[in-house]
Amino acid sequence: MTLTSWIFDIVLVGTLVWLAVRVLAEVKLFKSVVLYIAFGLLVALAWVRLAAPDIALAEAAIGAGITGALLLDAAGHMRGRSQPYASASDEPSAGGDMDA
Amino acid sequence: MPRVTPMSPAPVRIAAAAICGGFGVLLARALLALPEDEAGLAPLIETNLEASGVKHPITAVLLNFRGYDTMLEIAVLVLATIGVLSLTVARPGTWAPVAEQADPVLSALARFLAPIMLVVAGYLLWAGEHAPGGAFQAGSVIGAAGVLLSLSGYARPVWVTRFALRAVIAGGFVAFLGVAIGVMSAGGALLEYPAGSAKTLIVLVETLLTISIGAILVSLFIASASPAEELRRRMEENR
Amino acid sequence: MAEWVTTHLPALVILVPLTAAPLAFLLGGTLARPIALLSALLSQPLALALAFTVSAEGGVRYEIGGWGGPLGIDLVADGLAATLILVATVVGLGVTVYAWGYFADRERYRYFWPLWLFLWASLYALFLSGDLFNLYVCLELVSMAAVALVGLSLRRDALLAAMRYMLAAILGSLFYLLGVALVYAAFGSIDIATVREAVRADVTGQAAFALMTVGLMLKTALFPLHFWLPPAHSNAPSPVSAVLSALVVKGSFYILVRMWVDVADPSFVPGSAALLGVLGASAIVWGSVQAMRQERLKMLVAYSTVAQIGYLFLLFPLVAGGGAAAADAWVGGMFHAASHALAKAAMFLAAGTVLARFGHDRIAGLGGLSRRAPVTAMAFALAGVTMMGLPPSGGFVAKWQMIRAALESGAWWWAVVVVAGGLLAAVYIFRVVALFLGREGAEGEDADVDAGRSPATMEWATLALALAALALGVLGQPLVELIGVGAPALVAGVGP
Amino acid sequence: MTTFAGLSQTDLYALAGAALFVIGLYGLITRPHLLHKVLALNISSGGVFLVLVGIARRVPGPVPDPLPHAMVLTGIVVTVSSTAFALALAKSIYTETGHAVLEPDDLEETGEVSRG
Repeated sequence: MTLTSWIFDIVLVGTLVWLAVRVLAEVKLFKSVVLYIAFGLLVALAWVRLAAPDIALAEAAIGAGITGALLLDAAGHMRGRSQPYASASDEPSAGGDMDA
Repeated sequence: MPRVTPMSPAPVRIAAAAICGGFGVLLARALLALPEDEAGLAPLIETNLEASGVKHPITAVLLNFRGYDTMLEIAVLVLATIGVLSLTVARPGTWAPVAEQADPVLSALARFLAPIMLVVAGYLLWAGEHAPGGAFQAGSVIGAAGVLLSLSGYARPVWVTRFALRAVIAGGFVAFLGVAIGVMSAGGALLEYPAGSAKTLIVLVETLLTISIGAILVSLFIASASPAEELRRRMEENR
Repeated sequence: MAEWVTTHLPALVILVPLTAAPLAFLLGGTLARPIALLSALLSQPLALALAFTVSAEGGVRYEIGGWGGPLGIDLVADGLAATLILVATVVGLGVTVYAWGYFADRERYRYFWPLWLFLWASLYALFLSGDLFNLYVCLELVSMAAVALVGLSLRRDALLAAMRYMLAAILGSLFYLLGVALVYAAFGSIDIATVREAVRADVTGQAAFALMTVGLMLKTALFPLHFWLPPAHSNAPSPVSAVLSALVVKGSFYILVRMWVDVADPSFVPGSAALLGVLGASAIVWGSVQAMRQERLKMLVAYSTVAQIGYLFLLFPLVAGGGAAAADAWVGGMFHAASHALAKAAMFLAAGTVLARFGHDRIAGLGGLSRRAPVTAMAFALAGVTMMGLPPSGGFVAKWQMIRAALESGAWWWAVVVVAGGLLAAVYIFRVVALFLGREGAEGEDADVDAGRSPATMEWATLALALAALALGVLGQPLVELIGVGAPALVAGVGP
Repeated sequence: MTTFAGLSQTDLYALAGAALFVIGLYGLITRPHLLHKVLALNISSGGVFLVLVGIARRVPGPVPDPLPHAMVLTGIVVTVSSTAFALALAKSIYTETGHAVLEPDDLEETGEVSRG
């Protein structure tokens, strides 16, 4: 195991943790979801690093692909009209009275 | 109008941080205390690989040694789909395509990618016997292809009748169950493949599972993405 | 044929509802109900046969796939598993018969049957599983089916309760799975029999047990992790509430018992038994006090479940010392699980009949129920007898054994908790029963809304379960013996 | 296995898994929005899977232990099922209450938000 691969591992792991924090700290739903999909792709990379190609394949297709699609759909659904909670988060200017 | 705080109040956050910190320390200590180079069950799996009927150890574990886990896991998938259906509308033909007007770029992309993905899935299924791949991976690629198609408006014609839909969802599980019980008539235990036919049966089960996992993942997506208006209308009908 | 059935008995117990479930889903509509009933009826002789086989042979092991643990997955039945399977089978039949009438012509509840059969099958699978990771899959099956059933009515409160339950259940599973991962890392196996031989109290092993325990406590709704239970159990359709309170919480409790009594013993993590006991005692007090304060019958019954779960956890400090006291506590704890399952199912079903008939379950509006719905009121009162632990009910035998165990081991304070819990239960149950026996409620308008007599299947299934709970006290000796068959070394000391 | 500052590659990923697990746990408790809660659980399960695969890597030799890999594959499928169902529930809740939180009544009572 060379120094380069060590640095790669540490950067990968660091990015994963940082992305996880970002996903949950992000106020806007869509941003959270997009960050999560990026997180999923990096996790797939981690599986490759850990010599787990089977899991990497499944993760890329399921974790990032289908879960991502489901999450995007849900985020879109919840951002629709009269959504005070998310709209307050998504639109910094207005409260919940946007479509009153 | 005050903005909504997207976080819990400070006391909750402090308590949560304390709890999480505690678990973090517990976990870290446990992981660092592990003996280096513990073999686990890997040697045992290696020894029995020959008898499993396949050459790829992960496939051997999933489809033979611990095939029962896999069977129950397909049941989890079926259950989740029934759960999603129970929340949405399962009337025949009421599922609108997710995109009302398909984006031309997206649909061109889907038309281009979907066949390739099917080929990839076929390859993964075939490779699973001796290399990374197998029903899960192949099924999820089919699922992803289906999601792509449904996003570009191609999925609707698939869901013709309610029975066809249910058959697609439960079919893979029922077939797996059928094989699991069927081999009992040959004198073995549940899921005990008769000597010599293990490989054939595993390939059969894997093929069924690939189709079924793919179909379930697509229907999970389509069913859960069914329009909110439908749900709302149904709520009102029930009042 | 008979020989074939005997050979495959543990597998067949699971396979009957597991096959019926997808069939009920596939064929749907009018066929779902008969399929469920057929499955329920087939399960009865199979569960009985399993209990007899376990008694005769001291335990049963079935190697799925013919591999045998630790490579493959084994189904294992000892007295404990056979007892819980028997209980699940009886409660399951009662609930199925009840639901036959309850969901008679409600198209939108058509998913009840496949979900319920899946839940039933996964409970059997859980009780029989001899593998820690397989238990994780079973837990997920149980949770997924249970959550879907809670949300079935699509009412706003039911949806919210289902969501809360779902989040708690997934989190619980993750904690459990993390524990399983550490067990595998530390002891090199996830087969329970192999882990039992290899287990040792090092840092990793203890952390594994701690994580699994937290996850399972969350799933069992042990105070203070019970927050999800009252809304879920009270907002679910009543047959579902019955199953959740009677059986589902016992699924995760069963794994806790396997871990702390069978695989290891409470000394594995110093202080764990006392901690679980204290949480159990707190649950008894907190749940009972909350039950007294409820205005809706189903909420009262749900909080009563929080309290009754507390008794189950007194098992751990009581068996910790081993010997005769542990053997008594073992019988007491498991007997409590059985009698609570029967009685609590009856209570929720009775509440469901009330709700279906009068359109509400406000306790204040249920005065004089014993004249309007005598069978249901009677069933509730009889179930209450078990819940309070009065003789001759099964609840009495359970509490008696626990008190004996506490006194034998010199830990009299647990006996005080048991007695106090019974008194508290008496307060909230007498309050309801007294109303039932009293005059028509003050809320005149409610008396007018009456959908008429409920289907006989509902009323009599409820009464049958309540009577079964009562009968356990008189005719429970075979069950006491079954519980002791192949009992873990810690509690196999001197028989009661 | 080469180590760096006393840590092996296995340890590194397993510890990252532990970190992800608690980050998810923290998010689950503190973020009220249901979508965030579902995301938090997904992150936590990613953490558990990393721990498992990290453990699988401890086997001597280049080929990792296949058993934890099989467990993770099962876990991934279970997770996507429960995510799909949880999201469907969350959307129904949103449709019913206009909010995607567990306690929509509190939001309205405290006057923090008003419905449009």
